[in-house]
Amino acid sequence: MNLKIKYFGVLAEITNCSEETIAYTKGSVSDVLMLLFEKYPTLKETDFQVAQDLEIVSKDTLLLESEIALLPPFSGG
Amino acid sequence: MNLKIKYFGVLAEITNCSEETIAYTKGSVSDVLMLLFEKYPTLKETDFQVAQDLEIVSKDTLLLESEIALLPPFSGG
Amino acid sequence: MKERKVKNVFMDGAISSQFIGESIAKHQSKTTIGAHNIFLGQVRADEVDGKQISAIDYTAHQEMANAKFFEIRETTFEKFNLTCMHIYHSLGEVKTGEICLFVFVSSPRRKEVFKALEYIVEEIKAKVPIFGKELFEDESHQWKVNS
Amino acid sequence: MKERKVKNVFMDGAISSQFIGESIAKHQSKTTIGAHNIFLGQVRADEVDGKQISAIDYTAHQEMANAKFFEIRETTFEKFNLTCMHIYHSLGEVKTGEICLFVFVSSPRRKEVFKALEYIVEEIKAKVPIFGKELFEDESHQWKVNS
Repeated sequence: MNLKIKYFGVLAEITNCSEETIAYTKGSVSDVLMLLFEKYPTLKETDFQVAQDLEIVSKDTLLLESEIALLPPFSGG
Repeated sequence: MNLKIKYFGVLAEITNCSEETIAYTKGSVSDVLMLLFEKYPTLKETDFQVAQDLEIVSKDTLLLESEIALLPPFSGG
Repeated sequence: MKERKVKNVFMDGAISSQFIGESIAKHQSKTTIGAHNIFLGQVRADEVDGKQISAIDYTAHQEMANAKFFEIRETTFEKFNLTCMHIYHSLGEVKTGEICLFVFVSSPRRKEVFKALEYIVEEIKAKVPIFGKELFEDESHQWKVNS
Repeated sequence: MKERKVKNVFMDGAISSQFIGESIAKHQSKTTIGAHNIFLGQVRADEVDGKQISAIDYTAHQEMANAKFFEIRETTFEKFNLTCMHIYHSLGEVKTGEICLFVFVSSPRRKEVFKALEYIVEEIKAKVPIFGKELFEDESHQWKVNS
């Protein structure tokens, strides 16, 4: 199965990418993060949250959707 | 000595006058009010404050200035 | 930014939306400002005993009112970290739907503007000798009482 | 007055003072309104390590952001007695001194607008995925962090 990952703000800068698709087997948010930390070591030291289906989810949430978003701290307004 | 009295809002309506001058001998705000209550009995049942030198004063304040203002409840804004 | 003299806060008739827009525009050169907060009082078409208010005719003890506005201004600058503050109030007739009070505060940070604006508006309602005569469509009237 | 569908809150670039003035004008036909309260976020020319910010470039997870704005809108209407509410946020580059956030609430009575406006602004800062890239005059940048 394929998972689409969207990066925002400073995360898109770190990964040099705003959106990518990776192959993954079923699992939780933290399983995917392990893959991403290998690919982008700097991510590990960066503060961010993960959103699935337009809602912030915890690291042990099971991935249900085919898309997640990695969001750095909000700075609107 | 002469005292100038200014009436505002509903008070100007009750007295049918926005400003008048009365003769008075030294005394406090309440001394003047007694004169005014005789002249305008409706004033007695009306809620108002007295200002002297642009400040609200209590009824037992001595009259120092040659002018006072009778102010109904404020309703700005 | 702070002005130490009594200013005339009163404007003849309603305060236009264009005037408000232009006041905002004037602040765009002040680049230490991060937050503006604006309060606008608008005349409501309240119904009283089946009759509708069509306008409010404002009068004031102008000299005392301007002195009170000045006191409120000074106290607000002491209490809150503001970059600037503007207050305008109508005199004379203001129709329903039109604006009779415009309070505008600006600060580097948002927390200050919220506290300052509410403080100013409550002080104006409580301390400034302004009197509103509510005019009905049949030319009768009643005197406004703040709640 | 309440709209039950997700709207697009974003505007390209700065929010003009003229647009704000026109929004105010549109409310003058709503004669149950007695009080408006407006918050404006303006881009500050902060200095960081001797360099001055010249603009903020805003991006957002737009779909999620609009959904969050909608949630905030619905919750605010439940909590406070408002006649109407409008929220606009910039996307893209907004120069220092220009306006990037415009929140506008109206109610018959003033107490409600003060509480509602502060609530909305704090909710936006905390819950809406918008990201500000602070651009310096030498073309370097840093990522904005809300305080």
